[in-house]
Amino acid sequence: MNLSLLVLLPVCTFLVLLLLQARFARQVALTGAVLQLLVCGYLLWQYLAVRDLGNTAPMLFETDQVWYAPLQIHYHTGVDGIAVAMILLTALIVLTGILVSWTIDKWQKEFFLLLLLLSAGAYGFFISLDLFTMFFFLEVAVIPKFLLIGIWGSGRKEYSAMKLALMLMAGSALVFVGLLGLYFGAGSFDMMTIAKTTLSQTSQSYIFIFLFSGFGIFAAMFPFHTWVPDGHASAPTAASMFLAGISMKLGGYGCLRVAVFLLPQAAHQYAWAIILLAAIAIIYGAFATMMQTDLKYINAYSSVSHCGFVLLGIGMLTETSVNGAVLQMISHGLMTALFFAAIGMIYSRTHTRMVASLGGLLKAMPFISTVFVIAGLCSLGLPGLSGFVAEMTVFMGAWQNPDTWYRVATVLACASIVVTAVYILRAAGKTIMGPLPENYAGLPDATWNEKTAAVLLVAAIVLMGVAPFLVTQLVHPGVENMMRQVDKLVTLN
Amino acid sequence: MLTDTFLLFRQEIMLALLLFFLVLYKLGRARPAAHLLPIMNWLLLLNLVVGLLFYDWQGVLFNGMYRTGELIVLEKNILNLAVWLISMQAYGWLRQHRHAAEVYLLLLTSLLGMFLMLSSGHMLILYVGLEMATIPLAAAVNFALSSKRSSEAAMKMIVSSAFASALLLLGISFLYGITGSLWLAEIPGMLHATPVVLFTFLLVFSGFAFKVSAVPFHLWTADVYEGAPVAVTAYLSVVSKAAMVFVLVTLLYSVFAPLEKTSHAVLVVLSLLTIITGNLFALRQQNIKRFLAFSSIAQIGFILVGISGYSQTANASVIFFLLVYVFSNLAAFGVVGWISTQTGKETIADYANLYRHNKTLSWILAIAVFSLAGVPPTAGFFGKFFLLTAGASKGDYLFISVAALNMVVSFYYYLRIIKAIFMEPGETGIAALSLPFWPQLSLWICTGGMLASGLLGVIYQYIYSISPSH
Amino acid sequence: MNGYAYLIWIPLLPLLGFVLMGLFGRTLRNASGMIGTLLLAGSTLLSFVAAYQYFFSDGKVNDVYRKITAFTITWLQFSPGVSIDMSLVIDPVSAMMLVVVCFVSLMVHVFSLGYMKGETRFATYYAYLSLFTFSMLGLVLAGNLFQVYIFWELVGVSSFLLIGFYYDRPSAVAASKKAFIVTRFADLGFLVGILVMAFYGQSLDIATLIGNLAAPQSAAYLSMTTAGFMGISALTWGLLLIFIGGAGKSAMFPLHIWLPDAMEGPTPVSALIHAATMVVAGVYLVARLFPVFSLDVSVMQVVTWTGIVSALLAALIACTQTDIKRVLAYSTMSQIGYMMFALGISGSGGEDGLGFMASMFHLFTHAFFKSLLFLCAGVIIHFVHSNDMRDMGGLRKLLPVTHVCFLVACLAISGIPPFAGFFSKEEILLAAYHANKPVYFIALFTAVLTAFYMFRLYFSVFWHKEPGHSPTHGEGALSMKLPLIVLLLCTVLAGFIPIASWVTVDGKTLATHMNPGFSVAPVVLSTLAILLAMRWYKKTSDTPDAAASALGPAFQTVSKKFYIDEAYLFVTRKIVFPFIGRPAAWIDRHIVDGAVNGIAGITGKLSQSVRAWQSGKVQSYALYFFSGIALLAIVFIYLWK
Amino acid sequence: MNTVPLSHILFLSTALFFIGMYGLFTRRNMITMLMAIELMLNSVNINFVAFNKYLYPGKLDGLFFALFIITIAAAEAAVAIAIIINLYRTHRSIDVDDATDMKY
Repeated sequence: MNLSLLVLLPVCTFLVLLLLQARFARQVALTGAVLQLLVCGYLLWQYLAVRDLGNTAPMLFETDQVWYAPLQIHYHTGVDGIAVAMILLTALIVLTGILVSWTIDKWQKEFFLLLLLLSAGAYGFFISLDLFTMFFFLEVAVIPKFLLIGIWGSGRKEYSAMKLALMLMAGSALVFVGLLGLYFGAGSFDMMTIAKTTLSQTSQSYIFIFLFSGFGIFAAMFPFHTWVPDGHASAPTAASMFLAGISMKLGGYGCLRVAVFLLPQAAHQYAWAIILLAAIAIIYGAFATMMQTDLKYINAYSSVSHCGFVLLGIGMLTETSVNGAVLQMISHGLMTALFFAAIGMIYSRTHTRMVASLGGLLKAMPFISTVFVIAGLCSLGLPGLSGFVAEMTVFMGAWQNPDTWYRVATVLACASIVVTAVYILRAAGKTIMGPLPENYAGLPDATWNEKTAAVLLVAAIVLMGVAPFLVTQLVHPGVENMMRQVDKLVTLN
Repeated sequence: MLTDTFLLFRQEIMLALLLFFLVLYKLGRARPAAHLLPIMNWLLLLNLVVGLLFYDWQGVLFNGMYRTGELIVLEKNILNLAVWLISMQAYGWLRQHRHAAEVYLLLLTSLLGMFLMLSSGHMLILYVGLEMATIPLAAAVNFALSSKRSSEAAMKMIVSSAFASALLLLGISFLYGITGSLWLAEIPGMLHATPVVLFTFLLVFSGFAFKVSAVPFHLWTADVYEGAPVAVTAYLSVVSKAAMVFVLVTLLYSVFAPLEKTSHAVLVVLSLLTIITGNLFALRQQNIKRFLAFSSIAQIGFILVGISGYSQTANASVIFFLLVYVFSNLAAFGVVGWISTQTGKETIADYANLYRHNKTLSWILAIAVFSLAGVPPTAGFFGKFFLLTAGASKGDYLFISVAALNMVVSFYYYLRIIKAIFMEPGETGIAALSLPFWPQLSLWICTGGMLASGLLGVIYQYIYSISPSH
Repeated sequence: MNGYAYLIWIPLLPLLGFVLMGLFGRTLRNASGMIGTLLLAGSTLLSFVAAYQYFFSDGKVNDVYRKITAFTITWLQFSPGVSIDMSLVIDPVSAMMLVVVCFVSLMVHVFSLGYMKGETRFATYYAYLSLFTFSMLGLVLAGNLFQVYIFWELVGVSSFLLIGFYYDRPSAVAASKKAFIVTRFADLGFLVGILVMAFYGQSLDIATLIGNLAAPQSAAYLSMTTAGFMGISALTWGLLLIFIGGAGKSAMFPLHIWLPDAMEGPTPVSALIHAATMVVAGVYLVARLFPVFSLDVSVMQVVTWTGIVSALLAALIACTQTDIKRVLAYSTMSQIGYMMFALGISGSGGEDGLGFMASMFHLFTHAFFKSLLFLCAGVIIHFVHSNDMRDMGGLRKLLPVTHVCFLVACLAISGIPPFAGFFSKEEILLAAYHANKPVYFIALFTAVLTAFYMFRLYFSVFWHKEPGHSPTHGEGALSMKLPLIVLLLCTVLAGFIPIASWVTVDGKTLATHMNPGFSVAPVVLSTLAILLAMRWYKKTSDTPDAAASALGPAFQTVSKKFYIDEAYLFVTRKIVFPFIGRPAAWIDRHIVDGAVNGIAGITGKLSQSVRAWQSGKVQSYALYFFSGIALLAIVFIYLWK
Repeated sequence: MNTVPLSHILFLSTALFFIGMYGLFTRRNMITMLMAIELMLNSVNINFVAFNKYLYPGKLDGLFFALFIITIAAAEAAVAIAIIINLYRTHRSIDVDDATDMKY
C-alpha cells in the first residue's frame, strides 16, 4: 500500500475542514480520524499479510522519490513492525483525542485543524526513511502543540506553551546538527544508505551526542524533561493525550531509529550515560511525582519516570530490552492518553485538578472513576494491562546486560514500581475513593463520546496486556533487524 | 543585433519606460492616487511578466560593462515580484497620499539601480547602481512627510549610507591602485592575500555589509525601518536587502575569490555576531516594525552562514532563501502595514487578541512568522535548512550548532507575536478590518509562495541548476 | 492432550464471571451473586474432578506423583529459552491448593449472598470476588515463574479492591493502600529475584528451572553459585529476593503490617483472602520452588527464622488486641509463620521431607478452620454491628450455630484433638523437634499462646457478660449458615485426610506415624492455656487488666504491636517524604527547571544590557561602523592569518 | 621635472579622509556633517586621480570614476539637504542630537 496515504489523509481532512463551515468541524474531524484508523488497520493487515508471505526485507512498502536532488534529499518512506505499531498508536490517540474534545467550545474548527496537522506530522515522522523528511515531520508536530496549549490550555498556559515549544525546538536544533553530521559523514540523508556506511568512531561519538540529546529532549530525558510537567499540565485534554501519547514517542523512536541504529558504536560507547540518565529519570521522576498535588502534574511527572524505561531499554542495547523499550512506548502512549482523558473528564466536571479538593468520585461518576483506576493500575504495572508487559520486558532485557552497575540501575528502575504504586494509590485514594464532597454529588458521568474514547483505549490496553504476543510478533522482527545491524557493525570494529 | 541588445536589456528598459510613464503622468492633469494605483499594479505585473519571458537570454553589452545571464534574470525577477507585491500592499497607504506617483518614481529608480548593480561588469557601474539604489530610498523613507520619525529615519539613512559609500569608495580606489583594473572579471587574477589587499577587501565588504545590515554595520537599520512608511520599510527589508545579498554573493564568489580563506573567516564571525545581536535586540522590541527590523538582521546572519559555504549549494540556497524571504517578510509586512495604516497600531501589545475579529489576517501573519522562524511546512524551514546545510559543508559544527541554537532564541520572539495574536486576552482586539482586492491578492500570493516554494522541490532544483559551480 | 484440558475452565469460569459482572453489573444487579456462585460451583466441581483424577487415577507413575502440564502457550518471548508461558500445571501441591481455593471461595460466595445482601455495589463485590478467585487459581496452577508473578500481582490488586470495597471510609482506603504498597514493596524483591533466577537458570519455567539448577554440577548451578554480588552468591540473592516477595504476601515479619489493617474489608473477604488463600501464597511459592530453596542452606535458615519469629510475635500481639478481626488476623499470621518455618526446616526428600508435608497439611487444615472463624466473625459483626469484642458478650444463646462453629474452630486452631488443627500442628512440631530444638520450643510456646488468645476471644464474645443487644434479627439467612456448617464438617474431618500420602516433597508417599507420647506436651499445655482463658474471660473479672498492668511496659509494647507500624511511618513520613520526595520535587522545580528558566533569564538580561549600542545617535553608528572595520582589520590581517 | 611622489599624495588623501571622518563624528550641525562627508569623497577622488596618473597613465578609469563620484555626491547632497530641510520642518532644528527619538 502507499504509505503517503497516511499523511495525505489528515492533510485532506485538514483541507476539507478548512473549507467547510465551523459547525461541521467536529463531524469532519471525527470522520477523518475514523478513516485514519481504518487505513492504519488496513496497513497492519497488509503488513502482516506481506510478512506472512515470507518477505523479510527490513522495510516494507518502500517508496522513494527524489525531492531535492542537489542535496540528495528524497521522499523515502517505508515501515517495519515498530513503525506500524507506532502508526496504529497514533491513529488511536488521534481518534480518541477528537472524541474527548467533542464539546470544546472555543474555536472548535481551529482546534481540530491543529490536531489534524499534528497527526500528519506524527504519521510522516514514523513512515520516513529519509532523515530530512523525518526532521521535517518532527518539526511539523511542534508548533500545533504550542498553539493548542497556548490557546486552549489552562493555568500558566502561555508560559508552558512557550517553554515546551522552545525546549522542543532546542531539541530539534540539536537533532539538526546531528543530521548534518550524518549527511556529510555518509553523503546521504537516506537512513538505509547511512546504515550501510560505517562512520569513524570519533565522528560517531560527536554526532551521537547531538542526535541523542536532541531526541532525548522530545523523549523527556533527564535533565531535559522540564517541559513535560508544565506542558502537560497546561494543555487541553486532547493535547495532553497527544503530547504524552505520541509526541514523546517521536523522541524515543528517534533515539532508537536514528541515534542507535545509525551510530551503533557510539551507542555502545555512551550506553553508560544513557542508562545513568534513564535510571535517574525513573527514580527521581517517581519521587517527584509523589510530591505533586495536581492530577495532571502527577501524570506528567509519572510520564517522565515511565519514559525513563524507554531510554533504559534503549541504553541496555540487548534485543529484549530494545523490544521492551518499543513496547513501553506503545504502552505508555495508550496509558497516559487514557489517564489524561480521565483527568480531563474529571476536570471538566469539577473544575479542579487538585487532589486535595477531590474525593469519592466513584460515587458520582463511576465510569470515569473506573477508567481512572484502570489507567492508574496500568501505570503501576498491573499484569493484564499493557504497562506490565512493557516494563517486564525492559527489566528482563536490561538484566541480560551483565555489567554489575547496569544491573544496579535496573534494580533501581525496578524499585520505581513501588514508588509508582505509592503515588498512583495516593492519587486514586484521594480522588476516587473517600467521602464525596457535597458539591460534587450531582455531577454527570461520562457522555457517549467520552465513553467511546475511554473504551477504545482501555480495549487497546487490555488487548496488549492480555495478548502481548500479538504486539511482540509485530514489533520483534523490526527490533531484531535493527539489533542485528547494531551488533554487526560493532563486532566489525 | 539590435533586438538582441534590447532583449538582453529588456528588464531595465521596461523599468525606464515605467519611469517615463510616471513622469508623463505627473505632467498631466492632477488625479487622485486611487486612479494611478491600479494602473501601476497592472504595469508592474506586466513588468514581471516581461522579465519572465525569454528567460534564457544571456550575454554582455557595452564592452562588458553590462552582462546578464539566467541567474541574474532570475534575481531581477525576484526583485520585480517583490516590488509588485509591495506595490499592491502599499494600496492602503498610498490611496490617501498626495504624492503617490513620486513614491513609485523613487522606488522604481532605486530598483533600476539594483538591476544595474546586478548586471554590472565594471566597478563603476556597480557604484553608480549602488548609489542609484540608495539615494532615492532615503528620500522615500522621508515620505511620511509630516512625521518626525520619518524625517529622522531619512536623515539617519542618508548620513549612514553616505559614510558607508565613502568607505566603499576608499576600498574601490585602493583596489584600483593595487590592480589597475576596475573590471570585475579582471580583478581576481591580480589579487593576492597581502595585508593591503585584505584591508581593501574589508573596506569593500563592509560597504555591502552595511547595506545588508550585518553586525556591526547594522545600527541604522532598526531606526530607519521604524521611521519609514511601512511600504518603504518592506522595500528596504526585502528588495534592497535581497539585491545587496545577490551582489555580495557575486563579489565574494568571483571578485574576491582568491581571498576565500579570510572572507570565510570574516563571514563566520560576522554571521554569528549578526545572528546573536539581531536576536538579542529583537527579544525586547515592542514596536512591530522595529521588531521585524531586528529579526531581519538575524535572518541576514543566517544568510551569511549560507554564503560561508562557498559552493554551488551555498549559492543556490542563498537565492532560494531570499525568494522565500520575499514571500514571508512581505506577508508579514503586508499585514502589519495594513493594520498600521488602518488603525495606527504598531506595537506587539496592540496585536493582542487580533484573531478574534481578523481571522484571515491573523493566519497569514502567523504563517509568515512561522516561515520566518523556519517552521515546516512553510518554505522558511527549507530555506533555513539549506542555508545551514551549506554552511556546514565546511565541517565547522561548533559554528553551525551556535547558529542552530540561536534559531531557538529567534523562536522565542517569533512566538511572542503568535502569542499576542492568539492567546493574549486583549479587551476586544483590533476591530474587523476589510481588505481591498489588491492587498488581499498580494497576501494570498505571499501565502501561496510560502507554502508552495518549499514543498515543490523543483524551484530549488532550478535555482541550483543555474547557479555557478564553485 | 493428557486428559486435563478441562483444567483451563477452572480459572476461566470465574474470569467469565468477572467480565460479565464488570460489564453488565448494573443490569444484572442481584442476579450477579447467583451467577458468580454458580460459575464458581462449576469450577469447584471441576477442581474436585481434577484432584480426584490426579490423586487416584493417573497422577502417580512408579509410586511418584509427577508434574503434569495440562496446557501451555508462549505468552511473551523474551529471548530464546526465556519466555513467559501461560501454562497450567498440576502436581500434588497445586491439586491440593486448587481444591482449597475453589472450595473456600465457593463457601465465601455462598455466605456473601446473605451477608452482602442489600449492598448497593453487590455486583461489583461479586465481580471483585470472581477476579480474585480467577487470579488465585491462576497463581495456583501456574507453571512458569513469571506467570506466578503475574497472578501474584493480580491477586494483590483484587485484594486491594476488596479491602477498599467500602471506599468512602477513609480507614478502608488507607488500609487498602497500605496492603497494596507493602506487598508491592515485597514484590519488588520477587521481581528482581525472578530476573536473577531467569538469567542464571536460563528459564522461567519452574520445572525447567529446577531441572537446570537441581544437579549440583550443572552449568546453571555453577554459574549461579560462582557469580555474586557483595560477597553473596547469585543463587542466594535470587532465592532471598523471591522469599521477600513470598514473605510480603504471607505477612511475615517485618512485612506483616498490612494484614491487620486489611480487615477493613468485608468480613467474607477477610475469610477468603486474608485467611485461607492469598496469604498462604508465600508459603505456596516457597513450596513450588522448594527444590531450589533446599539447595541453599542459608536461605532456608532465613525462611525458618522469619517463620518462627512471625509466629511468635503475632501470637503475642494477638493476646492484646480487642478487635475481633484483628485477633484473627494476627492468628493467621502466626499460623502462616508455622507453615513457613516448617518449610524452612524441611529436608528435600524421604523422611526429612516431613516439614514440607506438615506445612502443606497445615495449610490445608488452616484454610478450613480459619475461614470458618472469619465467617463466624462475620455473623457476629453482622449481628452486633461492631468489631470490638468489648461490645460483645453472651452471644451463645443468640447465635447458637455460630457458637458451635466458633468453638470447634477454636479447638482446632488450638491443636486439640480430634480436630483438624491438631494433626497438622503435631506434624509440624514433630518435624521441628527433629530438625531444630530452639525452633521447637518457640513453636510450642506459640501453640500455647494460640490456645490462650483464641479462647480469650471465644469467651469474651460468647460468655463474659450478658448480651447488651436485643436480637433485632437472627443469625441470618440459610445462605449464611450453610457455609458455616459445611466448613464445620471440614474442620472436624480434614485432619483425617491422608495428606502425607499425596503431598510430599518428592512425590512419594511419606509414612507418618502418630506418636501419642509426643503429642502429650502440646495438648496438655494448650488445654491449660484454655483453662486460664476461661478463668479470666468467662466472667467479667479484673484479673486480665491486673495482669496487663503488672507486665507494664512489656504489655504496652506488645499491645502497640511492637511499634513496627510506627517505625514504618517514621521511615516513610520522616525520611522518604521529606528527604527524598520533597528534595526531588524541589530540585526539579528550582534547579533543573531553574536552569532552563535561568538560561531564558540570562538571555533577557543580556538583551537588556546591550541595548545601549543602539543609542539613536547617527554619529555613534558611524563610529561603530568604523571601529568594526578596524577590529576586523586587526583580527584578520594581523592576528589570524 | 621634480614630481611629487605618490606617497605624498596618498598621505594627503588619507589625512583628508580622516579629517572628514572626524568632522562627521564630532560636528552636531547636519550641514557641517554633510560637508565632512564631501571631504571624505574628495579624498577618494584624489586617490583615484593619483593612482591613474602615477600608476596607470595609459588608462582613464580612475579619472572617470572621480567624475562619477563628483556627480553622484552632488545628487546625494541634494537629497540630503532636502531631507535636512524636512527634518528642520518637523524638528525645528538641524542639530543631529535632537533627532534621536528612535533608539534601543
